[in-house]
Amino acid sequence: ADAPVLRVAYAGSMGVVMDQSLGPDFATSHHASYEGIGQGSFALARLLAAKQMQADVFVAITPSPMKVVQQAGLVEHAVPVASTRMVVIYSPGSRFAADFAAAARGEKNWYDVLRKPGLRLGRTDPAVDPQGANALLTLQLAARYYHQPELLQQVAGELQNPSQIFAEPSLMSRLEAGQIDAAIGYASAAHSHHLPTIDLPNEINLAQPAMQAAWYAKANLKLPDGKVLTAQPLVFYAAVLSNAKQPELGKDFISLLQSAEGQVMLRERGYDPPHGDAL
Amino acid sequence: MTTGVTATQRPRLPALAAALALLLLATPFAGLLLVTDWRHFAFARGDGGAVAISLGYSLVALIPIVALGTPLAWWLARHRSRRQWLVDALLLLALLTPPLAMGLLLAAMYGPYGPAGRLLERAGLLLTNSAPAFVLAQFYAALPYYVMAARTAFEGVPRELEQIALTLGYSPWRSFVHVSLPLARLGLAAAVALAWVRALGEFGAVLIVAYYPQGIPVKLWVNLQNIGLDAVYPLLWVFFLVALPLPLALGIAVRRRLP
Amino acid sequence: MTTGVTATQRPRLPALAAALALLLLATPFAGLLLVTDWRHFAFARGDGGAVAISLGYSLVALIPIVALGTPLAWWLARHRSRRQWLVDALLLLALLTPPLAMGLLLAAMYGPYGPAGRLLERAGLLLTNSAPAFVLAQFYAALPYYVMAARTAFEGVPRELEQIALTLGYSPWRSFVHVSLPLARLGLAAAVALAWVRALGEFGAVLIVAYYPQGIPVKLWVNLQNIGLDAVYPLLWVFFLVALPLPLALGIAVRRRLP
Amino acid sequence: MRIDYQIERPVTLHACFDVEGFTVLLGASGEGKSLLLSAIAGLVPARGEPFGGLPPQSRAVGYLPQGHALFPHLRAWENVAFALRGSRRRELAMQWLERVGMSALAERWPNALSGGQQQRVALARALARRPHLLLLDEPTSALDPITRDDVLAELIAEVHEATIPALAVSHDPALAAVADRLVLMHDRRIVQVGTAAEVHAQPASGAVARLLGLRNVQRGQIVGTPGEQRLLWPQASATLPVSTALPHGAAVDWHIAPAAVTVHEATSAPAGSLSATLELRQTSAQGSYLGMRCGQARLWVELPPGDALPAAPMLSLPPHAIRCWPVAAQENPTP
Amino acid sequence: MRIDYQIERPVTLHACFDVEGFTVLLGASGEGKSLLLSAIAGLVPARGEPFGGLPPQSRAVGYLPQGHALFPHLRAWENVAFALRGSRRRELAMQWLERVGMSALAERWPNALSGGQQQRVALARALARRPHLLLLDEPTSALDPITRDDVLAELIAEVHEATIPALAVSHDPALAAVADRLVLMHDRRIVQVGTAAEVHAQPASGAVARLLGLRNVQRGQIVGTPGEQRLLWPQASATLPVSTALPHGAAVDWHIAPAAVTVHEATSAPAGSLSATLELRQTSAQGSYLGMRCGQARLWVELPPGDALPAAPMLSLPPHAIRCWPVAAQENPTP
Ligand SMILES: Nc1ncnc2c1ncn2[C@@H]1O[C@H](COP(=O)(O)OP(=O)(O)OP(=O)(O)O)[C@@H](O)[C@H]1O
Ligand SMILES: Nc1ncnc2c1ncn2[C@@H]1O[C@H](COP(=O)(O)OP(=O)(O)OP(=O)(O)O)[C@@H](O)[C@H]1O
Ligand SMILES: [Mg+2]
Ligand SMILES: [Mg+2]
Repeated sequence: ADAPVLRVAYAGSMGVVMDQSLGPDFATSHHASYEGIGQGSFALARLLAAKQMQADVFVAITPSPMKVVQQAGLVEHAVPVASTRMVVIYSPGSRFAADFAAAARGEKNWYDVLRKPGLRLGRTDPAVDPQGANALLTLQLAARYYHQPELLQQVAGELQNPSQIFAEPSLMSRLEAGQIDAAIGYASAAHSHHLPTIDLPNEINLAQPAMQAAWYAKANLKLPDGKVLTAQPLVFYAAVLSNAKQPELGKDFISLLQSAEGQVMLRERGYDPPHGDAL
Repeated sequence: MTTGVTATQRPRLPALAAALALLLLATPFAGLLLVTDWRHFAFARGDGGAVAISLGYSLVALIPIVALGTPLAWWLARHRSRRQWLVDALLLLALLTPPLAMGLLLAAMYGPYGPAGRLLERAGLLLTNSAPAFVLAQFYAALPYYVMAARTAFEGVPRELEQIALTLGYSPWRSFVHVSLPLARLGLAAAVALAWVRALGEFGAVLIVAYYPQGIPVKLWVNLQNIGLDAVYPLLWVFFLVALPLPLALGIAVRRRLP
Repeated sequence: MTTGVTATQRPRLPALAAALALLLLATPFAGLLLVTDWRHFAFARGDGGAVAISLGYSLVALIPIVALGTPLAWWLARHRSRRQWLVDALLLLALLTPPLAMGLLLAAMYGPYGPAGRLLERAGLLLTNSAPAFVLAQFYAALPYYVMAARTAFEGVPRELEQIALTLGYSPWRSFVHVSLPLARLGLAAAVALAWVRALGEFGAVLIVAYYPQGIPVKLWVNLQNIGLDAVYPLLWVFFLVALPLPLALGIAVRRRLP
Repeated sequence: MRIDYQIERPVTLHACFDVEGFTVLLGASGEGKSLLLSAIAGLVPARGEPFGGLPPQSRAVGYLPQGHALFPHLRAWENVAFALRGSRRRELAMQWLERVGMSALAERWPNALSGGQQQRVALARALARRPHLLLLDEPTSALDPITRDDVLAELIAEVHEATIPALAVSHDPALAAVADRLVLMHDRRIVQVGTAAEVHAQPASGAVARLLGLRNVQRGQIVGTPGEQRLLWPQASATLPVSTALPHGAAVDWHIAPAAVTVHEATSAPAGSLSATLELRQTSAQGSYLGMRCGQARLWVELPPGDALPAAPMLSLPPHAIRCWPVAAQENPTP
Repeated sequence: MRIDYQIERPVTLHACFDVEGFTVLLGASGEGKSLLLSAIAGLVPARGEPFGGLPPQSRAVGYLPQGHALFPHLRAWENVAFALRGSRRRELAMQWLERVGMSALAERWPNALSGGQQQRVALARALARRPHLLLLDEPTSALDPITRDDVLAELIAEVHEATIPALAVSHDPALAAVADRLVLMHDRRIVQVGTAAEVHAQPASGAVARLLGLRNVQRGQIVGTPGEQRLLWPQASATLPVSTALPHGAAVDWHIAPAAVTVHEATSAPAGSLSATLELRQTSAQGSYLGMRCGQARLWVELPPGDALPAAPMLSLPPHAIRCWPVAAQENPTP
């Protein structure tokens, strides 16, 4: 208990890699104890900004949550540490599993499967969860990419279609339990939950900052409440918080994330290498 | 009736403890007073809808809770059988299950591919992200509390009075309505108040089972992520404002009518 | 004592309703039986620690809950004052606040930047992600339930018997211990059971105030996020297994000793 | 109406007798009287007639339980009106309260009534139902003599006018005195039934005599054969001349009326008189009794009006005034 | 011990009298007797001596409330031992239970006891504390005559041996008869105090006479001046010769003992006799009373032993046997 405690607030989907690989590894090498707090990136950002929560390191997906913390003056500098991409995740127990498997092998169009009548698609709330916003943007880009102008509307319905939107834990557990057939989400999350996926082309998977201007910037949607969704590369950024209790350990932890050793662990857990610049 | 005399001799320590308990209870709400930004008090889009949904569906949920919970509480209070501990355990299980886990279990049973959900869906009742799903989660969140409290209330009714009502020609049912219910009314009012606040305040199970329609607890969570704490506190105030009158009035009404 | 005779005449509808209530209560747990993967029943890393933390700290939390809640419940049951509705309202507020919001308020007051938190921190008591913070969240989650239930229990104790104890030379305190407490024991046992399950099962407030030390509800959440449902169900079973005995034994013991 | 009930729990009890008009059941404390009433009302499992097997709500009884058991959430008149229906409920209830002298307090809650007032409301409630059988558990135990007599007059008028048989449990001699019929219970059995006059004229046993409130019921033993019998009175270490048909050695309960004992000055006392000392004096509306100590025993004596107690009193008990009942071997006082 | 209590709520009541030995308080139902006892025990706000201003737990009283109020969670002996401390608790409690004849049921829960058994346990509990003042609210109301006499004997022995003054509220003539002192309450005041013999010899008013259980207390009015006074008895539409010192027109309560009324055959009745019809007959341990109807009124008559009632009875009321009390204008029966 005398060991210094490093607290890492991280985007909830990173639980496995943080709590089972990086955290324990860091704890042993630095004779510190590690405490990871995994919740939605925006929830964490708001709580940190309001000083309702205290942590040393914040790891978030997409730049927006990090900007919330930056505006609160808690972060000066955030570095990219990993990235992921949008994929179609499906439930192996779904009655459409065979169709999805075929699509994964390239024998069918994934968007045709998603359009099958009776298929239950899940996604998270685009208003509060970047993953949900990105699901819509992916569909929008796909519509353009595959020349299927009605695709977004056909697959997702309304932008905040009540029958598709679930809270993040609900979405993943329903997929696992076979309560919904498919979702559009992060490859890393699917990897943690051992769910089969269908890879999407780079043009629509939001993984490549290089394609930001050329492709991703073409996607934008306006939610009924006026909020505008724009595509942001799916990069995980990490930063030491200015009110950290253990700033040194925090820096070391970010170094670990960036190190070759850390990158190996991230890759093993289904993450892609970081892209793009620091914030 | 306070016996004036004893009041002066009341031991200090318990009074202090009670005062401390009150103080501690009040602290978070004093905090809320402080942290609310009264000058920029404003509501987020959809807050009004959340209030309506929470109040409306909680009232709806109270109906099956009271209708099914009361007979069960009565039965538990009046019958002692060998296997009663099983029912006790079931009640406690339901009380114990963390809301999140309850939500997962409800999704597993009543979800579209769940054993109960499939049947109900064929009957046209979709128990995911729908009004019935919302009520279902509230029902499960509040029922065990209601049953526990109502059972204690019924256990306090002297059996002799119920029997006297029978000897006066009342059927067990009328005796229940005219004797047991009024005599248990203090505890039953508390039970209804408890069910009401549980149903209204339920977050975990509702989050899993019915992200939509969005009641106040889920809306608080959405506001937090979407806008930040400034959008949480105003909604919380409104929540208190609209949720309190019913149980408060219930308690006052029932206590006033005490002979 | 059932009067044999009436049993046969019991009206159908209420019995059906009670049975339906039981059935509905049992459904999610039947579901749990079905969805648990018994062949690959395994625990996640840290599950054992979560069990120990939940049980240990819940027991600790029970101490202030009972110590402060009992006098308050007693006072509420025995004194009627004009301003009592304020206390009622405060209790209801505490019951009503969604756990998540309660967590936010607690963080606002007792967090490192909160008014109470700053003072306490200077006194060396850190109320964020610490054992005291965990107990604090449980205390707030369970206290109002305990007070509500204990108050109803005390309201059921005939004042006359307390007064008789006084005339027999008992001080109000001893009369409380030897008459009021034993006579209210059914309701108090229910109140303690309620407090126990509330404290153990609390998720929302704990999630904000004390993600660490990690008790079972938060661990369920972490398991769900990190591993998935397969890691949730085994922990839930263990949770039930370790959490049930106390309230169950309490209820049975208290009922058995009924004359 | 014939009552025939057999109870197994919590105590075994069998009672079979007729209820006619106002019938009073006498029995010692703990004998099972209340148990019997609640069994007839259907509140305790039992076999018997009338109402055998019916649930309580189908038994047309008016039951006044020993503890009154008023409904605390209903006002006095609402308690009385509980079993009444229709628009005249209140009016009828007020009439009943009037008859028991409680109409002025009709709006009170039960907890604002005195013990006797509660008892009267409970009685009115039992009567208001116009039952086929009234079961009254000590209906006047909390009432002073005046109120009791008023209430009793109304009760008996109702019983006779409406010809509702009433079974009342009581220890009150005033109630027993107005009964059409007395039923005596001892050792969990009915031991005697009859009008008050019959039972007082011929109590069936010493236990009955005691239950009737007779003073001077004592234990003794018959010595000698008829003709030259004497009664051994161990408590007073004395023997008295008697004449009975009982055999030698029979254990008996015996009784002599206080007025039948004659008091003599020591000098002029007849042979066989017992010496006694004055222990206490009791004065009541019925006259004055002297409690005289004879050895270990107390004998009550009623002096003729105007007579004074001599300085050294000797008591003589005329043999013809002594009544003896054999005591059955298994007969024990109930706990 | 002097009792002087002033109560304001729920009813106004002032009582001032001495308690000596076994004192019995008589009063009509609802008079305020229970209220007075609980005020002395400190359970109702009141001013007065002794114990004035002390909290209930500091008042060394042994209080038996009207409803027994046993602790349902304690066995019979535990109830008795409630106020006892030390290792001999159980032993002492058992001794007390023995004295009230309840030792065999010491292990029972209160709800498994009959009414009278509960009453005896509650009495033992009040006594066991060895208080400085016993407050007994109808201590024998649920007891049959035998049990009552046994319990009373123990109670009085204890009161006298330990010299604990006891104040008992009762309607029971048997209790009043053994009292060292009677206190009579009427219209929320103490109206007479004295030994049983004194009070019976000279009841202070018609209300007292009624409380004592005297039969034939009637309302009337004095007509004419002393010397040639007559008593107007409106209920019987009759006037009777009397001799009192009361002025013409005075409203009175009057009384005649049932044994003092003489019965005549119509043919041989003295002038001024009242014609009457037999309404009912009461038989009790104290003898047989005839309830005779005279107009609207009922007059109780006790025939000399052996006499039979004539076919057309005429009643004569000897003037010297009639006792009259003036009725105060404001005097009303309490509700
Ligand atoms: N639950 C029980 N277990 C054992 N014995 C019981 C129980 N309940 C009652 N009894 C016994 O049954 C007997 C009859 O009780 P009951 O109340 O009928 O007496 P009672 O004749 O009405 O006496 P009282 O005149 O004192 O009211 C009593 O001796 C009592 O102790
Ligand atoms: N809360 C109250 N409000 C108004 N009047 C009350 C209240 N409580 C008691 N009383 C009245 O006070 C009077 C005295 O009551 P108390 O119980 O002392 O009578 P009591 O003399 O013991 O009569 P009983 O012989 O019938 O037991 C009664 O007339 C009763 O109606
Ligand atoms: Mg009885
Ligand atoms: Mg009284």
